[in-house]
Amino acid sequence: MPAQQRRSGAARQMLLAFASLIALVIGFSLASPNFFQVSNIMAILQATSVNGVLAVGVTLIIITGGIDLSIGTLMTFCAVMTGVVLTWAGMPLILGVLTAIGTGAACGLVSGMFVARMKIPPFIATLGMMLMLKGLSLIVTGTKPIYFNDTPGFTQIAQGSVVGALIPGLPLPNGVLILFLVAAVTAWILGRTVLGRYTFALGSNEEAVRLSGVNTDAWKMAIYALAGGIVGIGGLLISSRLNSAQPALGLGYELEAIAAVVIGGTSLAGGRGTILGTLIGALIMSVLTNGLRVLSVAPEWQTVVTGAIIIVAVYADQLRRRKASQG
Amino acid sequence: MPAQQRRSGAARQMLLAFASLIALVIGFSLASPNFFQVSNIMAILQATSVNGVLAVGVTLIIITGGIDLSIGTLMTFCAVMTGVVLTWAGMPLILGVLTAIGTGAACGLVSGMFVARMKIPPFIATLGMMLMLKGLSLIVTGTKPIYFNDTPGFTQIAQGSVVGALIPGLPLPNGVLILFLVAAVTAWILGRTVLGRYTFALGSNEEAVRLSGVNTDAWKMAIYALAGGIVGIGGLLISSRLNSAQPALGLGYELEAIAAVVIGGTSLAGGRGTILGTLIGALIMSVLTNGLRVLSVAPEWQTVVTGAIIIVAVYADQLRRRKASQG
Amino acid sequence: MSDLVRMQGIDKRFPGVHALRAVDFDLRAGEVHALMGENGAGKSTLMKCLSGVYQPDGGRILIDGAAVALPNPRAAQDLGIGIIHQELALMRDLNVAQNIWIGREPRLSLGRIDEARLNADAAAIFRGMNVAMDPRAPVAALTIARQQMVEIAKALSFRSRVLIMDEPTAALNDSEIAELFTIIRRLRAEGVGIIYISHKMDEIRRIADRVTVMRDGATVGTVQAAETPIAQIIAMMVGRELVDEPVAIPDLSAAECALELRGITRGREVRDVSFSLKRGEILGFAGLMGAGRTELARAIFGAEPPESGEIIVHGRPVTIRSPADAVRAGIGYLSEDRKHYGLALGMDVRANIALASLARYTDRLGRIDEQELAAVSNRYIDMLSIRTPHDRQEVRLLSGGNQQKVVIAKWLLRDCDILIFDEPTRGIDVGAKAEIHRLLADLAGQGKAIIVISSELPELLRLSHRIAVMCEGRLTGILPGGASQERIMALATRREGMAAE
Amino acid sequence: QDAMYIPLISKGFQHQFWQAVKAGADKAGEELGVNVSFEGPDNETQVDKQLDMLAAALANKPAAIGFAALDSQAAIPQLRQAQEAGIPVIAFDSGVDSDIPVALAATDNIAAAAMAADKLAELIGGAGKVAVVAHDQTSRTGVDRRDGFVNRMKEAHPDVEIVAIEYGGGDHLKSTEITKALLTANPDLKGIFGTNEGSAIGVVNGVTEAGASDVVIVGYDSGKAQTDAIRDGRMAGAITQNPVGIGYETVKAAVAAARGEQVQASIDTGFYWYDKSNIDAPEIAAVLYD
Ligand SMILES: Nc1ncnc2c1ncn2[C@@H]1O[C@H](COP(=O)(O)OP(=O)(O)OP(=O)(O)O)[C@@H](O)[C@H]1O
Ligand SMILES: Nc1ncnc2c1ncn2[C@@H]1O[C@H](COP(=O)(O)OP(=O)(O)OP(=O)(O)O)[C@@H](O)[C@H]1O
Ligand SMILES: [Mg+2]
Ligand SMILES: [Mg+2]
Repeated sequence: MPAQQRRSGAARQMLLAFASLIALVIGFSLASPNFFQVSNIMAILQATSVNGVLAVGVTLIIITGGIDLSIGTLMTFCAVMTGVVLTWAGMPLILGVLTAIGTGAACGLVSGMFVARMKIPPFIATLGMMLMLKGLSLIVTGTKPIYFNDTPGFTQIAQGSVVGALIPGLPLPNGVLILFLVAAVTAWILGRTVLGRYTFALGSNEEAVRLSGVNTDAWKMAIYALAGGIVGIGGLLISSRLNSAQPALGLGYELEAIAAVVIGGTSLAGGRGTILGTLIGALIMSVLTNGLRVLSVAPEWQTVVTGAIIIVAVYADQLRRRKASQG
Repeated sequence: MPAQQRRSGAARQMLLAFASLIALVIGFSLASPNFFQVSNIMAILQATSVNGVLAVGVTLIIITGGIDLSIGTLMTFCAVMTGVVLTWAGMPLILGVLTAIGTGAACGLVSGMFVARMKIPPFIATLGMMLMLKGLSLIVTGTKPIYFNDTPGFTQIAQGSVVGALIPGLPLPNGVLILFLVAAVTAWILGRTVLGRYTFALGSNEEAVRLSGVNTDAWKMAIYALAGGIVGIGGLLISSRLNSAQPALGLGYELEAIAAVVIGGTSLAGGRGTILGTLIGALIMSVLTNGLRVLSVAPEWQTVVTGAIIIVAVYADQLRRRKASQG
Repeated sequence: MSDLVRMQGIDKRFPGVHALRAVDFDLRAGEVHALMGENGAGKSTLMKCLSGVYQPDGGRILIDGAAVALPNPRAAQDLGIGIIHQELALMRDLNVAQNIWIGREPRLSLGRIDEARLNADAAAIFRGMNVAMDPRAPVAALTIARQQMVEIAKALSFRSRVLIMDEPTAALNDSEIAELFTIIRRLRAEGVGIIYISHKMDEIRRIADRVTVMRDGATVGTVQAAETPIAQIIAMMVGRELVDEPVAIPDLSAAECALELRGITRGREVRDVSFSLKRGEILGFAGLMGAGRTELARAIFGAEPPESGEIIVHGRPVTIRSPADAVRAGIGYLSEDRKHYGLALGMDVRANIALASLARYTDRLGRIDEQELAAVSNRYIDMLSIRTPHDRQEVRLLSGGNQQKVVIAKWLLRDCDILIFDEPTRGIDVGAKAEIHRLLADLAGQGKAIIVISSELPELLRLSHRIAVMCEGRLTGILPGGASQERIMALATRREGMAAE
Repeated sequence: QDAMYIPLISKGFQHQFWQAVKAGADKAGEELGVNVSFEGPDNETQVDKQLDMLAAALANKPAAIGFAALDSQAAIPQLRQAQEAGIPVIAFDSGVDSDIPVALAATDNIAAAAMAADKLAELIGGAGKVAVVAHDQTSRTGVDRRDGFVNRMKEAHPDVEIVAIEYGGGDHLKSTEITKALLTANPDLKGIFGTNEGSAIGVVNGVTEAGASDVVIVGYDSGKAQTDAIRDGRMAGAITQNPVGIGYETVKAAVAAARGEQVQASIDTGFYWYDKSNIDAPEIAAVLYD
């Protein structure tokens, strides 16, 4: 049965995509007995949550053939605005959540407008946004962190564990749950909805889409706004983890998120990519960082080894795919 | 006469490309009497030298459709190796210069091999290189800076002024002279030689070049090596300015250099770009930073304004080009 | 005459496709050997094996009687095998001369390129081809037809002993084809062996010595061109006889006006064009290369909105600033450049067919009804006999002609009232072409208004109810269907200065 | 029996200052026969990276932990986790808003910067324009040193005007460019304070490149470039902390706490002003590092 064969082939394919990740996990488990333990696995997942959410957001933009350098500082700006609403204005928690997502979506829309309407290359448009948002976060907060001590339950957003309450012994932090939720919804949007279809189509051949009578500008702006909203969730997660909005944070997070996306097999040229791949990419990065730390590798060697393993992991993936496309 | 017309049209075009830069200079000159003075202009040029050289190097790679995230840390690694050769081994100056360029070229070649032979996406290959080189600089130096106190004349490389000795009143630092030299030679390579031709061709349609029987892999590696060598010159300049090789420096310089390239009108999609544009882009960035500081704008507002002006400058350029292509 | 090339038992598989099954083919020096077959028969694949792009899974290739290995394009070039690929393989950011000599630049010292000689050599080739072309023009600014000219010039520059031409004339019009044939005859006289692929049947008679027909990845047979009736070749290709139906011009005097243009102007390419089109009418557009037909179509469609003039759809003036406006007004446009303007090559057949009509298959949550889409796209795959393993195959893996059919399917599915087809049958085989002609006639029968731009006069004559002719951006006249070729050519060459006379 | 394992989670590791802390920690580790590891994020904004490091350190079940908090609150949940697991925490360099750490080994950055203000005011004759090239706008040390300097100036030296505060991220080259721009904007600048090693060296470079040799420079921390600049007079003097002492005392306290001994809650490792006159004095030479 060709359909079934295709399906099982896809499953094998998917499993193989995990190969680098699994190899890393096995390697570290053998090297240190402290690595493969529930608490450490939870720590790794928790460490993935913020970067993972950012990476999921930027995956959308990269699939359109764009790039977003502003996600790191946008995350911070969303956290800051949440702090303003919750701590300074004393609003209820739910409004804080909406502020984070709304701020992200609004800023994403602005980036999208720069790119789609004003035809500014995404690299420049989002570089400008990155700088503006970085400055704005410092201006709004007066360069001091905003703490969420007056909002009970705020730290529960990322640090609590709904799963742990239901299944004792599996203290999965809510932050990770939210990451999986965001990833699942985004994957659904990409795979099943018009928005997702246009995301791929824009990255594949924008001019052909425009000449099909699609209002490409509007769709592109929608995609940037959606990505911004997801980054807003990232801002919520990080401020919940730190119980504060740190205005100087954020620079450099964009590179890490983009790296996770590319390690996950999404092409910077646009047109192809998966959320699952991005998740795996983000996990590879966290496992690597955590594992090397657990092994107490000297920090300067950690960077060297991380660099080398990233290259090897992507190379292995490359070989696997080349074989798959031939066989 | 059509030929003449074309020439004068090109000249006008070129002048217009400077428009954003000139507008900035005029604006700052009006805003502060301290801005447009020989010493400050020299300071701006000097501030452009390192970033300018890096940007020229990475322009080559971006024209091939690639990207290089390792230039910042590679610059540092070249500086470190120069320190090893000059200060630790006590070799003569000229060997230090060769070491800087040679180290850069060798590392560039390795990146090129990752990209061309192993088909690792440039983003990942150079991200890996960036991390590895960052760690290596720390390891080689034992995280301590290497000083060039024992190499007389080393600081003259960037800080001396051959021009100033010949023409009093024009204290153009050697670093700037070197930047112009590097830019001129690179522009010549791009415009007149086979290597330059293949740089554009690879970025335009690599598969077509390959189908034409060109050994694309070898040429790509050569281009990455050349870019690496240029980055090595950047390493020489920065260590001469600081009279030391600072092993922890370098991260973040790549983004600034890439930004200069893109502001200068080179497309990240590859196939088109000019060295002159890159120089203008780098100058726009330095003028902006210097001008805002001279105006004593608050640092957090400096970032905001920088972001906004970058977007506006590129947008203005965009409009100009669109008009030019229509008229 | 000895065999220059002999390919024996060539086999090639792609995932899900057995593209070549033990194909035999031979070429002699000093002959033009036509390779024919339906879309997806395996012609291009066979030629890619011969030019070192693909490695065959089985069989062998002999040059001058000796078995050779062709691991890469360079090896083939070194053996004197040159190829013009079906899909243009140009570097769009480089200029014409740079494209032609890529990899073989004349060098001075220090790795410098002798730019003057490069340009002079390129200019010489174009002179030999009798084509006016500025060697310094950037390729991205050229129309498809002129890009094709560059490809031909590039192939000629190799001075190969074996020259493969994979649909070189798909984008050319009659006078350019005539020029190309002059070149081919000259090369043949010089002893070059030429493999010629085309879907234009009339060309076979004019140029080919022998014809080899392929079907479903296998050779059907090789015949002498001069002795074999075209009908027989077609029968070999499609496995049945085709009958040409002459155009029946319907009486449209009562039909309402679907589209009217008044004084549409855009730059120098489209100047003051006015005409009207009725429901149920097929209006053909003839003209020489660069006459401005494509520009006119793009202006109507809003791809590059007109600077002045009025567009009236179904009696109501509409403003069209973008393709989205045009599609909303019920206008569809099939571009002549499928690769750049028609297809999302990395996406699958189904997604491409649905690209213009997604809204119709989407619920309020934005979910796409994949099941419905699968059914619809399979219907079009059957209707246009698109050769693809399944509707989830990436379009870039289809043969050129099948890609073209996917674009057609996209616009058929969109169901516009007014359809503009720019070179709709480019690269499409005879059988499918007849199918598409019937389809266009049917669409007109259902009351749609259709504009067909084609560089093939016979096609226009077979299809059009009226024929509009353009020259240098102006509409020089509209002739009734079935007008003589002479009258069309007269209008197509009536320049502005002459018009004043 | 396995040697005790004590990880130190610092604010950084690439800078000279942190390397000196590490040297002190390693020295104590050797003397006391314990395994010490030392780690910190790339820059002082990466609060969450530090938390991840803390998590990884806890996974290794250490005997005690040394922690230099980037944010006074963010790490409290993790520290509580350590407390529950019976792992004592020693804070160093900066404390946290919690009583979990059993000790804090640190320098009073505010007082140290105030001393720099006094010295600079004295050196320029009690009046004139000065500027600050700080290394960070938000990190604890950056803020404390800036504020310590600025507030002291305002209180004790009303005739000294602080015309600008710029931030160079501790990057030598950026601080150089900033200094040159400062000198352009304020040709009558009399003195500049650089708040860490990179900033101070940048100021020296900038002043040298601009040829403004009469500008008085006061620095912070040590390192060869700074001691050289002080020796040849390009820099008037600098504040140094005792980073080696911080590292040493942290590990010492950690070992004691892990053994269940009582430890002193506040360990002030002190700071010193040094200039040409006392740079070779034994008590100063002991706290300087190259
Ligand atoms: N790289 C590839 N991967 C998968 N299938 C391929 C690939 N290249 C070609 N095919 C398939 O091989 C078959 C033969 O294609 P080919 O391009 O040789 O046809 P063709 O005879 O040249 O057709 P046309 O007249 O339309 O150009 C087609 O079914 C096509 O889909
Ligand atoms: N001989 C030529 N010289 C220069 N430019 C040309 C030439 N032929 C075509 N062009 C370009 O083509 C454009 C108009 O061609 P257009 O594609 O609209 O014509 P067409 O009638 O559709 O011809 P084609 O058969 O090539 O598609 C003009 O913008 C012009 O720049
Ligand atoms: Mg073909
Ligand atoms: Mg046309």
